[in-house]
Amino acid sequence: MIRTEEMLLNVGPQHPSTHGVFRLVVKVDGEIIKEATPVIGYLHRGTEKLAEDLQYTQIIPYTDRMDYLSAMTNNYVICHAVETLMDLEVPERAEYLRIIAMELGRIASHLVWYGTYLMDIGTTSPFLYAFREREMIINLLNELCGARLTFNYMRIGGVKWDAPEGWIDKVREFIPYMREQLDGYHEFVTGNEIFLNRVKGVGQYTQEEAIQYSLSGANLRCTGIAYDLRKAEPYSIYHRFEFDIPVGETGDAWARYQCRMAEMAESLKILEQAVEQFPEDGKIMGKVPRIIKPPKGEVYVRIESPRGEIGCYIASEGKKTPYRLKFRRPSFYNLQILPKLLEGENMANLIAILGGVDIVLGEVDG
Amino acid sequence: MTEEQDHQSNQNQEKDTVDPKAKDNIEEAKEQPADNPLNEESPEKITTPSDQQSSTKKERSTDTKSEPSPTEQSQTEKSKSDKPKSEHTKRPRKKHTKKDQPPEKKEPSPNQPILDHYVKIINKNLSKDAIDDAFVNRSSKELPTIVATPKYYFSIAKLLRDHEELQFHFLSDIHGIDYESHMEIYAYLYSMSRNQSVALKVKLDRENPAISSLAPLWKGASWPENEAYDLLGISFENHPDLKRILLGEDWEGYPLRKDYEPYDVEV
Amino acid sequence: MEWVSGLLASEPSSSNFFTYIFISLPLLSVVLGFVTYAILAERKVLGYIQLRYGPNRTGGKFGLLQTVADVLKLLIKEDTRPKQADRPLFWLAPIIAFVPSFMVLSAIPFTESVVFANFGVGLLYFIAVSGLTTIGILTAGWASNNKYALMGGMRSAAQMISYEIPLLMSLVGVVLFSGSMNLIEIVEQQQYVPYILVQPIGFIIFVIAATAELNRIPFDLPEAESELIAGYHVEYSGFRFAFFMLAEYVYLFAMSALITVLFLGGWQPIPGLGFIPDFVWFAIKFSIVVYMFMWIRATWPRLRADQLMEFGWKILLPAAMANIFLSAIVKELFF
Amino acid sequence: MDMNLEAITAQERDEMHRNVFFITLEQLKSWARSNSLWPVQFGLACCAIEMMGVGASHYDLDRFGSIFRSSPRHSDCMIVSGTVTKKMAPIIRRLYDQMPEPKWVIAMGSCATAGGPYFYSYSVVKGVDQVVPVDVYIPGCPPNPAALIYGINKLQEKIRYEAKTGKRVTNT
Repeated sequence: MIRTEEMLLNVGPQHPSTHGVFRLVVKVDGEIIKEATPVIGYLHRGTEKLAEDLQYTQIIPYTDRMDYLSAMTNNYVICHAVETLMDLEVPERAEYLRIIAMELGRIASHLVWYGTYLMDIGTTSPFLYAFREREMIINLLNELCGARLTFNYMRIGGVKWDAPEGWIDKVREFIPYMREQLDGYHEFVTGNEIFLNRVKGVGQYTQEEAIQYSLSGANLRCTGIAYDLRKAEPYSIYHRFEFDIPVGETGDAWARYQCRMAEMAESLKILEQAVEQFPEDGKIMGKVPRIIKPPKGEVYVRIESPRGEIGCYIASEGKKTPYRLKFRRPSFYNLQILPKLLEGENMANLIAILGGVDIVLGEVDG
Repeated sequence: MTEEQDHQSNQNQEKDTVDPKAKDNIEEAKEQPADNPLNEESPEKITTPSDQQSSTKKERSTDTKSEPSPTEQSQTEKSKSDKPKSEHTKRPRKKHTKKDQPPEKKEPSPNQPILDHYVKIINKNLSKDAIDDAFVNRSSKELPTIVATPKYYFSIAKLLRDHEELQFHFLSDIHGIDYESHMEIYAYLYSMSRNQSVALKVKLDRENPAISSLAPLWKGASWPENEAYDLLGISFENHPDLKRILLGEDWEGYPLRKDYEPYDVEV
Repeated sequence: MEWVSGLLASEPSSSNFFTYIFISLPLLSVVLGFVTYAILAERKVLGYIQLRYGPNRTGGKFGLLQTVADVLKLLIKEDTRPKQADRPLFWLAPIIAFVPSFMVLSAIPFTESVVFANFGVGLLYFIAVSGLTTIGILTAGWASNNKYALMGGMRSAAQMISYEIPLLMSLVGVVLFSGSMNLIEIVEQQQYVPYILVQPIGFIIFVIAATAELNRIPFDLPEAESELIAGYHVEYSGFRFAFFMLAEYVYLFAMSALITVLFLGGWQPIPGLGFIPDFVWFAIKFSIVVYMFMWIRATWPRLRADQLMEFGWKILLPAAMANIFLSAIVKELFF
Repeated sequence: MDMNLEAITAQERDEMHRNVFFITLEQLKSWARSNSLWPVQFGLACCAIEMMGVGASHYDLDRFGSIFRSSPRHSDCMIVSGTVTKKMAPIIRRLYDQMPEPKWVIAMGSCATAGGPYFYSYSVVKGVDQVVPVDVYIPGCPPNPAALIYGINKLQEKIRYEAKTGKRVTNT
């Protein structure tokens, strides 16, 4: 009779596969996980408290640093919340610029996910390929707003900068190139037998569980629920674009992989249409008062970020600063299902599952 | 102060008056079955991009932002940024909507009947005094908002989730707010099958904030409630694992409370 | 090689002790030179596959002194030892892992004349001695008193045991055909046809099992950077870590040399190109094998532990056994 | 050979006290150390993404001989890339302690340098230099990958300079 002993294993906060400062306390029996307890808060920076002392425009840069992989979406959610509260109208050109920027950001974010996920699974090259394309997107966005990662591009009622000359053409050229590279990714990874073995049937959950745990984004869609806020509650001008919501069937890591890869293709579709419809000229800032003072009231808006449903709640007292600002951070909600998924899995699957959730710690900890 | 700001502050005052009135107009609203999105607003309709003008949206586009005359100010309260715009320029759209529906004065929110329906169901299934207040939050995309009494908060949430006419299966957000006079829990529920949202609020005593947890209903509520416990000090009863999730157990004070003083202000 | 045998038979004395050292120095320097440049080459090859340059600052355009700097740095780095570690074992583990890697080199014939020990059972010796390294790795994992290291060590032990068997069995075919376990004789048998053509299945099984033995992607579970941080050597710093690193690359050298000898015909030239010296032939074939290992590393994901076991026992082992029967039948019928 | 020993300054004397041979050895050591500066793969926040970008093909940190190692035991320098919170600070200290000597720290980005935009936050440490000694500060929020490469080059320069002259590079 072999006597086995359970041991506690600390995965993180410094661990190559936790994508930041996430810690998992895992009780393992050999390599089998008996129990996993996530510990977060290592990057809790108190954005919400800070925002209570800041004017609305000043909060926008802080949102960049929350989900730093898709900063454009975060910019948008707070602008959208204030615009909803103040009942502002955004000029058409600004909306198109926002959409193009957000969709570029979505692709960039998924590219980082793709790269790091494959790195977790054990192959390093896709990471570098993905970052090559990401670098191009970053260059595009850099040209648009002068920053590589924390854009601070959107303003309440519009955007800060107009597209520089020839920028739209550059985006137009980028779309077919990216399509080609996406095919390359599929060729390189998707058919690989080892990869399929690593992700198929790993971290599986049902539709009911996904809803029960408030999952959103690809984590929800991988179970077959076609729920995308761009379609369900069209915000901005998303209703003008033809695109599909990629859904998985099995609800495992493989379905999540497929969903995200397909989402990149869909984003390219949106980009293509947005670039075609892009208005020749027009204003990029709506009629916005010099000092932004939303009326008293509260507002909750939600939009679709690459990681899921990002929401923004503002309680305003009619002052220059919000009374209470709260973000619904999709990674924070998505991560909750982790202990359930990890139970009974082995160590290697831990990485495959954790990576598949696609978390950004800045967002989890707020 | 610019003119626009004055304009907004007017709106503020107006808002407070509109909601009770809207409540009084229940009967009136019910007489317009075409306006009732319960019957008309199927998810398919919303999701098809060509059909941007579903009934509620049409109503909302009867705005007067571009022609602000004092008499029509009350209607400028409607949310605008989410409103679908037609592919053409602004002008034809305005004509179109004007033709369709002449602007009414102090027209109740299109979501008012929905809210009344919810209130009716809750009152029928629970007690008459389960709901503290119910109004349509017009600044937040016409969101029906229910303020529950602490006693019935959990059962209302359960009803909202389980009732076949409600089916709010998806918990989008739950968080706490510290109004210096009281605390508040704000939960945002969404029904995927009906494409409807509702906000559920509950007011708590600030000195000893405690409320039953929603985690037994939605497992996804577990961490956000922990967060509220951590940052605001609201304790949740029946929570499976209540802990200071972000700051750690040895942290003193609740940072998101308005009277929080960090012990190392000057570092 | 007569005089080597004579030397071995002679009485031990200080003079022949130095002779041993002198004749082994060239080999040692060749191996160390290889290891130095294999690491660099790996970084360069990975770089080119991944659309980047790799080291190009230290030591000229090609970063020729990069590994020298790395090793020198590791040698002068502080040697940390965890407080709770098992002290003697912690010290011993790198040595146990390192020494066998050099011992196996003695059995490999590089050309017809450059061979250090012409065993009758060279093949068996190679496999047997290389198995010892696992003990070093397991010891390292245990002695570090680190959970990740322990897991890495356990994985390594399980993996080595599982893949040693198909590794050996895939060689039985070669032995059947050549009728010898002497590596020189095996090469000489391949004068006209290298065994890769005669034993294709055996070759594939051997390469897979060898990759597993070398702990390289897709079988790098004992290290598994993204899972176990650095696996069994997670607690080792400085030159002890360098030892593990060196052992790994010396094994790469040895295993590639063995594959060259067993399946690619060693120093035997392609018919008609016999004017090229035999060591060049060996080097060319050897480099191709090493490159193949690097190529695999750049492109494949890692297997999971249970899949690894399944693959070893359920696929590789039956395939290797089938290969033996097939080889026996072919040998009986056609040769 | 006639040497005017009285005329030399204290600084020169100090220089002479250090043996010529050892200076060369020190320089050799510093050459090795500076050319193989392995940072520990450890990302905190937004800057970590730019740090990943440095490792990727466009910027390719491998050119300078720096490869990311996951274990602090194998690494020589720590790039603190992002906001250091009060909960995280003890862990950074522990990581630093786990690294074998000689070791260096690069504070990447304004958060790690001084708290950055989160200076007024209740849970953020105002600069990682309150926890571990920092050698190179890189400004930016987040710094461009090229800036990080510049910072690493500066650190290499510093290592060589210290070995050559025997002086410590400090900001005091």
